Formats: sequence, structure tokens, C-alpha cells
Amino acid sequence: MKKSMVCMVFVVLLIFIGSAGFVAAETLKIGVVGPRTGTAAATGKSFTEGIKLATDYVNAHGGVLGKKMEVVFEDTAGSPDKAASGFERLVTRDNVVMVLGESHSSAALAEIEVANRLKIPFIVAEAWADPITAKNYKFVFRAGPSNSGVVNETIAKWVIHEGFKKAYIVAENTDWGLGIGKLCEKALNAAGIANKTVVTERKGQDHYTELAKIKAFNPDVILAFVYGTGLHYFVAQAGEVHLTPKAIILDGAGPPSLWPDFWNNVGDYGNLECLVSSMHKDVELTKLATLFRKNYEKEFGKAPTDYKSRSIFDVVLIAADAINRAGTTDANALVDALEKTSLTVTRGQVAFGTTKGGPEYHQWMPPMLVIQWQDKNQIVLYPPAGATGSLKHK
Amino acid sequence: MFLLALTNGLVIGIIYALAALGVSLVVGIMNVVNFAHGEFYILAGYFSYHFANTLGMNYLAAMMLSVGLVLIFGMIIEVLLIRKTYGDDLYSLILTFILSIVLQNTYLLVFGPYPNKPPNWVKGATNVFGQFYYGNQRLAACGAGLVVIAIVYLMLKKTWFGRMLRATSQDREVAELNGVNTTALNMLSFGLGCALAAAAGVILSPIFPVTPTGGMAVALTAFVVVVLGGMGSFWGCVVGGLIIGLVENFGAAFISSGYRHVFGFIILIFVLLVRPAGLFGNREI
Amino acid sequence: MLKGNGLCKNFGGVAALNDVDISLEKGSLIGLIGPNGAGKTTLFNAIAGAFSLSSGNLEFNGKSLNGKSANHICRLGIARTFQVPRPFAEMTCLENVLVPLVNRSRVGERTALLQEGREILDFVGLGNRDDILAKELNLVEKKRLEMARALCTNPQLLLLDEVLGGLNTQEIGAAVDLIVNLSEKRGIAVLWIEHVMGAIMGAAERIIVLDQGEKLMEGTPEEVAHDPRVIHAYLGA
Amino acid sequence: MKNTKVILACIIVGLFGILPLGLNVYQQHVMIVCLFYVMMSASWNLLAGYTGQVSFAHAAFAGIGAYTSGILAVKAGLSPWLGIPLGVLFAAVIGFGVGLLCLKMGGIYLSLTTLGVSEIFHIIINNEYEITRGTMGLQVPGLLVEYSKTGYFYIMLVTAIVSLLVIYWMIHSNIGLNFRAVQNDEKAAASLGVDVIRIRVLAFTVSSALAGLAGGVYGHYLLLITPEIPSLDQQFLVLSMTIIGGMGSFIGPIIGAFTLEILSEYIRGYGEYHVLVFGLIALSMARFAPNGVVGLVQAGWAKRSTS
Repeated sequence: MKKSMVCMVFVVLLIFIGSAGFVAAETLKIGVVGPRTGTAAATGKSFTEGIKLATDYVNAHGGVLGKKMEVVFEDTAGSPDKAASGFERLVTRDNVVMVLGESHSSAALAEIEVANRLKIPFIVAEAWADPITAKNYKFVFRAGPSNSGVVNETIAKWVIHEGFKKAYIVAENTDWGLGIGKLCEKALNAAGIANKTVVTERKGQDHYTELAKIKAFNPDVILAFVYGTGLHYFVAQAGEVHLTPKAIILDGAGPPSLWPDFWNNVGDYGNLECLVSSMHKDVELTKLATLFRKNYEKEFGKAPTDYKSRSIFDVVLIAADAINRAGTTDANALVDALEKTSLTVTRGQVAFGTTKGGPEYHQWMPPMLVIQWQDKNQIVLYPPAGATGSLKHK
Repeated sequence: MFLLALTNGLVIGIIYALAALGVSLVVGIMNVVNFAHGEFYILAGYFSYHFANTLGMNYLAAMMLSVGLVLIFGMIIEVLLIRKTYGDDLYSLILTFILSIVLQNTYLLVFGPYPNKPPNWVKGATNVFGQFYYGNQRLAACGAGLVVIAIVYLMLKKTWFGRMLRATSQDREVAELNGVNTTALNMLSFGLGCALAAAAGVILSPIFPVTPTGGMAVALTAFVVVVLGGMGSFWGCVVGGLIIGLVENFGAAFISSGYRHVFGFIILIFVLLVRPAGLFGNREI
Repeated sequence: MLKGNGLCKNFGGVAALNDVDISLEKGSLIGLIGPNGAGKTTLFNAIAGAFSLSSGNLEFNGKSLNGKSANHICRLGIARTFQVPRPFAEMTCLENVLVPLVNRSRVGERTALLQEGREILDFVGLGNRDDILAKELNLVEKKRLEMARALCTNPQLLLLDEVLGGLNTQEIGAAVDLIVNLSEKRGIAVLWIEHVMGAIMGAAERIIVLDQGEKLMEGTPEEVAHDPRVIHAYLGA
Repeated sequence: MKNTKVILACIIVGLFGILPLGLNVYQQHVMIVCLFYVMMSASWNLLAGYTGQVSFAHAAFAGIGAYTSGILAVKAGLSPWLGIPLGVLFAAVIGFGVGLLCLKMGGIYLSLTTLGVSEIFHIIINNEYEITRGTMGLQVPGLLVEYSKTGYFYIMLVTAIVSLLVIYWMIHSNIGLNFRAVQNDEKAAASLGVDVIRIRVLAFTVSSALAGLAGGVYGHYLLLITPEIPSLDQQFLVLSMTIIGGMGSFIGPIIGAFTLEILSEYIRGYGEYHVLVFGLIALSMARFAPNGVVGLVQAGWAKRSTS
């Protein structure tokens, strides 16, 4: 009997320890959400790099509201429920005034609900699903690509530009993959380009069966919307079965083709692969972009590869700018300030859309590039204005 | 399509059998299911990647060294964790389950989140039956898998060590009475089980690059194969691997590729309903 | 009361029981002997429903036992002990006997059952061990607990598997008295496997001898002791 | 003696009743998650700790409860107040089936088969994304019209207390006695008239139903049902909590759930390291103190009373 009493007391004690208050902050905190663990943990690493550079930059230029800015990076592991609770934790435990980041659409769709409920401004960086902004939530912004933006402005135009006749769409079963796959289908149908779609599992390793189906269709181009390691398997195996280089693969996300191990994993089969990116050393749009590259090389001793480190850098700058212009941390004032944003970041000048009704609301779409790997060099193919070369077939 | 599914099924089946062999061995001898089997596989993959790519070793030497290191690591784990659990199979299952999560997160920390791939042994692809191209590396891995399976078979049947293992797996007490040092044998056979996982890892990682969390899928397939074939049965393991490989590939080709892994589970459940001890199992459960 | 005809049991091609007939009357005390591996425990397992027979018929009070599960057979009135005691190690002695008591009748006050359990523990000589975990008992006590649990099922037929092994002379005497007492006073039929010959020969009315899965003979202790086949089976060649 | 226990329980429940007054929103959230894990661990303990059936499908049953109710709410507009009981029922039916399937299996065969069941369930969720929305997660309506942490806290508290009462009643009745007999020695139990089949299937059914209940309420609290609820990671947490608290004791899983959930909230600050720290604690507990905190306290008590 006494034993269980001791146990009970133990439980109660724990609860009260757990409930102990937290020390008030001396800095101004901003939250970032993103995958630090899980299948896309590489994105977390890029985010960490970008956050480091952005924090240094902001604090060297006077901080926010006279205080030092501190960024709390909460792990979402790429899963919507961890994302939602992580978001909530940032707000309720760390008292952040604004939340930024995210690279998984599924996670972002869960987070915008929390942002809306808690009335905390949330700037999405790299989650592309249209509904994120199409829901027209007052507190949700996106300073990054949207599926429809990428498809209509870049991918579909590029496919038409290169004169491809038959396309195969490979979509992973996530909000991003399925969403962008559908949009591609629509755009290609509108352009009269024959196409087919196959849905794959995000964690799949063996793609021989799908590849056999694709090969039977004999496409000119394969639009692959598979994120992470899955893409590496896909590219390598497509090469093995001689699907490429006859058909050209486009990595519809980009970063996996830029990860350090891409070449090691796909070998020669990576040659002539195309990818979507927002960063290329020969196409720096602003002075800040050059500065970013310089600082990055100084800080980490290598050239930036994954463009997501630069995306989060931009978003942190946008947030700091909005807070300083608002002169307060009041959420409504921050939204007002964000809506009036006119700031030049690495990817150009940011201005958020304010027309309600569609995905353009609170959306700023940075310019995207289509790049082809040609003998391990990145050649910009599209848009034609920035092109540094042209598409190579075998 | 049919021939492709058949070829892929056989090749993947051999690979599954190889991955399951270590689990089966450890179950047979020690009645311990090593939940962290896949993590040993992954560890060997990382080792061979770093030896070959970072240190520039010859790939064959890198593979050998990786398997050896995992063998030693396995024996250390046996001493630290498994030794205490003998006789309580669920206790060891729970311990190794927690171990697998710990290892996954350690790998994430040490090796980073990126997929790592040791160099291919061979390049290109072969045209099979004049129908389709099939990666040479896969064919080579299948061959290497067969070689390892054959070596294990010979070791079990022909060597003194193998006889001792079989004696112990049949009746531990009698073996002890006959002077077999079962403590040392347990350590060795657990290490050997891990080394087999490692062998599968170094053979497969050029095809399926390793990631910190990739081990769970490997272990799951290995468990399905082992339970299907019958715990501790050598031939059960080989036949089970082939069945699962074929069923999954035909299912994926002709029914639904999304449900690829479910087909294996369904076969498993049917077999267990008819033969609760698996295809080749005769042990009372 | 118990009737078995042509009982056979194969394990992977090896016949552990081969065409064994057995018949028991109410209140009788029958010994079952035979060398190691003769199939004695196999016969017990078959009667108690631990596994099903390969062929043959078993009847108890006119009801077929074929294919019945162990717990069903127990409720019909057949209880058993195990050669190596199998107490519920992590439960107290009282809880050990409470298990058969609560399953015997679904109704019944917990307090009344506890009272009955204590009495039975008392009866087998574990009166002061109520709250001890079964794993802490010594071998002799474990065997007594085994017996107590079997009695708690309120059996008409009790299958005892080597209950005397490891006991000293004095303890053997007490145990035999207890078993004879069960059979005579309570009218429980007992089928008893034993290696301690002196004890079983003295106590049993009749003896069944098994050898290599077959019934060698059945008779009074006197007849069995002098039968050359039995002597041959035990001493062997 | 019995009275002190009842009074103590009442005091603790009472303390919990006024707890939200002293907590901020974040702490209330942590308490709600704690209560979810209390339900999960306690019901898994009923199965694994009391009948020795170490199932790896427990998180999957929470998922069945959550998805049943969630899909009914999204596709048929059914109120979660009706959906959750239906989810519980469905989880119980599936639990009954899995219990039957695993009847002939003991020990590790059962564990591996339940692992397979859990994996099948996972694959179905991922593939039928048109219904379940796959890894994207199903956004579901809440239990309350106006979202309120305090409200959810009380809902979770009442559900947890009801679950714990059911479990407490079971393990202290004849059923619990039979559970332990089956766990200790299935064959001996059968020979003493215990209907092993009934007991094992009953344990599976009840435990699954309670997991379904926990999952359903939790899903409608998060407003988002994802494959994380029925994941192996979740199963890992539940298993660790039970073992660290003390498997096979009523209070153990409750202690484990609170300790580990609060601990994990603290170490979450270490980013990538938190799961590792968590795993190492669980591993050393399982290795050196397999009876958990309760076992340690009991051992300490026994030592003091003998010396």
C-alpha cells in the first residue's frame, strides 16, 4: 500500500516539476519549423545553415526592435502531427512572435491551422502546395514557390519550350507530389502533350516495376516529383534499365539533385538530368545573393548547394524587416507590415499578393530556373533570359 | 513484364534470403529475435561507404573490413545486452527493439541524414532474354548473395563449428553436458548473425544506398521471411526469401505496386494459419 | 469411468504411444510405470488434452474426450500435475490455488473461495506459505502446491506425474498417505506415474506397465513385480 | 487500508481536476499528451504485462480508432461524439480478429505477426490516400465547438480515468487472476480449467478497444490524424513508457507515461539528440531495471524493511 502511495506522490511531484514556469526571454524570439530528423533531415541541415547566416546578418544590422534576434528551430520530422504540435510548442512555450520555414506541404497544411487558431504570423518558405495560401488565412504568408507557380511559370513552359511530345509524371504520394502531379497533368493536357501519371511510395526503394511501365510508354521527358533519397534510387535505376538518357528526367523539386551524395548515388546516370532550382552561381539577381554566397563559403568552407539554405535566409530577413517596420510584436500589426513588404532579398524584390480568392493571396513567387547537369556542370536551360546553354540529348 | 517480374523476384528473393539468414541463425541457436538486425545491416553499409569513398580503400577490402567490424560490434552487444536475457525471448525482443531506435538516431548523428552509397563493383546493364535491361550490379549482388548463402551452408554442415552450433540449437543442455562452452558460442553466433546482416548490407548498399532509418524495412522483410520459412531453418530461409521476392514482384507488376509489401504479409498470415511454425519449422510453439 | 481404446500418438513419424488401452473405475488407484521414454507422460498429456491423439478413442463418464481442449477436460473432472512442477511463479501460493477455484465455478464469493484455498493449502502442508511467491518455494513445496492446485479443481480423476521424486523417506510416507487418503476417503480415482517403486507398489491396487509406447502388461503389484517381461524392460539388454 | 487507497485516488483526481487553473496553455497541452500516453501504456500493459502477449500493433489500434472516427466525420459528417464509440467498436472487432489469428502463436511469433498487422495497416493508410489522405494527414473536426485547451484537458482526463477504472477492475477481478495465470504458464493454466483462448482473445479485444478510444480522442484533439498515430515510433514510446514505469503493475505505465512525456518535452530542446537521449534512458532502464521505476521502489522498500 505504501509503495503505491510513494509512486503516486512521485507522479504528482513530476507533474508540478513539469509545470514549472520558464524564464522570460531577453532576446526576441522567432520560430522556425522544418524537418531536422526523418527522411528529409537534409533540409533541416540546410535550414540550420541559412538560419545561422540570417541571424548573424540581422544582428549585425541592428537586430530587431533594438533586441538581439534569436531563432528557435523546432523539429517536425516531416510529419504533420509533429509539425502541428511543434508549431504550438514554439508559440506557447518559447513565446515566439512569428514562425517561419517548413519544407513539407503536408506539415505546412497542418501548421497553418495552428497559426490561424493561435493568431501567429507564419511565413512558409519551401512548402509548395497551393492550398497553403489558397485557404486565404490572414496570418499565413508564403515567400517561396507554389505548385501552380512552378508548374505554370517554369515546368510546363520549359516542356513546351524544349518541344517534348510525350511526358510521364511520377508523383510521390504526398500533398506536394499529388498536387503538383495533377497541376502538371492539367497544364500538359492544355498544351496537347501526351502524358501519363504513376504514383509512388515516398520511401520506395525498388522502382523496376514502375520503370517498366514508363518504358512501355516511351516518353521524351519524365517529370519526377519524388523528394529525398527516393529520387536518387529512381534516377540510378532509370539509367540501369536504359530509360535514360533517351528520356530526360526532370527533378521537380531540385535539392535532392544538389545534395552532396547525389553523384555518388546515381553515378554516370546523373548526367543530363534536369532539375528545378532557384539558385545558380551565374544567375545572381541581387547583391545580397552574392553576399550570401560569400558569407556561406566563409562560414562553412564550401559552396552552397541546396538552395533551401538561401530560401530560409530570405524568409528570416523578411520577418525581421516586418517586425522592425511594425515596431511592435502585435500579430495584427505584423500582418499589416508583411502585406506592405517591399524588400530586396537574394531572390529579388519581395511583395506579397493581397487579392483574396486564389493562391496568390499572401504569396510571393520567386523566379525559378531549370538546370541541366552536363558533365557535372550546372547549365541553366530556362528561362531563356538566364540560359547559359541548351538542352543536351544523348 | 512477366519475365521482368520473374527475374526481379528471384534476384530480390535471394537478397531477402541473405538478409534473413542472420535472423534465422540467431533465432535457431539462441531463441533471440534481433530486432536491431536492420541496423547492423545499415552500419556495415556506412562502414563500407566510408572505407571505400572517404578513405579510398579497395571496395572488396572495405567490405571485408566492414563485416569484421560489425561482427565485433555484434559480440559486444551480446555481452552488454543480450546475455542477460537468455530464456526470456520477449525480453530480448524488447531490448533489441529499443536498441534499434537508439542506433538509428546514433547513425543520424554520426553519419548524417544523406543517403550513402559505396561504389558499384560493375557498371552498366545486361539485356536479359532480349526483353529488357537489367542492372549488372543487381546480378552481381545476387551472385554474391548466393556465394554467402553457400558458405554459410557449408559452414553449418561441414565444419566443427557448425556441428557445435547445430547441436546447441537442437538441445542446449545436452550440448553443455558434452563440453560445449555455450556462453562463448552464444557470443560468436550472435556476432555471426550480425555479420550476416553486415554481409547483406555491404552487398546491397551499392544498389539501395543506406540511410539512418533504412534498417527497419530490411528487418521487417527479414522477419517475414524467417517466420514464413520457419524459425531457425536454413532452407526455410532460402525458400521463404524466394517466395516473398516473387510474390511481391508479381503482385506489384500485376495487381498494385503500392501494396507490394502487403502481399508478402498476406502470404505469411495464410501460411501461419495452416502451419503455425512456418513452412520448414518443426519446433513446438 | 475413464475408457481409452487403441490410443496412438506420433511425433514426426516416431510412435510415442502405440495402441494403448486403458480403463479406470471410480475411486481406484492405478500405478503407471515404465522405463524412461516409455510414453507415460505422453499418455497423461493425451488424457489431459495437452495435445490431440493421432488415433484412438478416449471417454470419460461416457463423454468423448477426443479433440477437447485442456481446460474443458479439466472442467469435466480430470486434474493433473506436471512432472516438473509448473507453478505460476510470479503469483503467491494462495493466488496459485485461487486460479482453479475461480474457474471451477463462475459464481462464488471471493472470501469463501479464499477460505477454501487456505484449507487446501493447509491440507497439503503449505498452511503457513499463503503469501509467499511460488518461485520462492523449494522443490518439495512446489510439488505440494502442484497437488493443491489439482485438488482445487474438484477432480474425479487425478493424474499424478512423479510426485515423489526428490523427497526423503519420511516425506514419501506422508505423501503416499495423502494420496491413498484421497482415493479412499474422497473417492477420487488416481492414475499415478512413479519411479519410486516401493511406494507405488505398496499403494496401488493395480499397475499398468508401458514400454516403448506399448502397454506391456497390467496387473496387481504382485504380478507385475514378478513378470519377466517387466524385469527385462527395466534391466534391459 | 482500502479506504486510504480510495481517498488517495480521489485526492489525486481532485488535484488533476483543478490543475488547468495553474497551468499555461503549453503545459495544459503537455498534460493532455501525457494522459493520452497513460491510456496507451496502461492498455498495452493489460495485454503485454498481464497476459504476456507483447503486441506491436497497439499503436495501430489507436490508429484504427482515430481513422474510423476521422473518416466518418470527414466523409459522412458524423459527429466525433458518435464516431469515437464506433471507432472503439471497430478497434475491438479487429482486436478480436487479431487475437484469434495469434492464438496458436506464442512469444515472438505473436510479436512478429502483430508487427506485420501493424505494417499492413500502415501500408493501407498510405495507399488509400484518397480516403485517408495518406502521410498528409486527415484534418478532422474537434470535439468542442469552440477550441479550448481546458475543455480538451477535462475530456482527456475523464476518458483516462474511465480507461484506468476498467483496467483496474479487470486486473483485480477473476479475469485478472486468469490473465496472470496465462502469462505465467499457459499450459498449467489450461490444465487447471482456465479457458486460455477466451482469456487471450479477451485481453486483445479489451486492450485494442481502449487503444482505439485513446487514439480517437487524441486525433480529435489534434484535429489531425496522421500515420504517426499508428506508427512504430509511437509503439516504441508506449513500450518504453510501460517498461520504464514498470510492466505488469497497475501504476507503472502511469508513472512511465508522465515521466517520459515530460522528460521528452524537456530534452526536445536538444534538437536531433532528443530521441537518442530518450532511447538511451529506455535502454539502460530495460537492461538494468527491467521492472521499471515501480520495481526499483519496491526493491528499495524491501531492502529497508529487512534491514
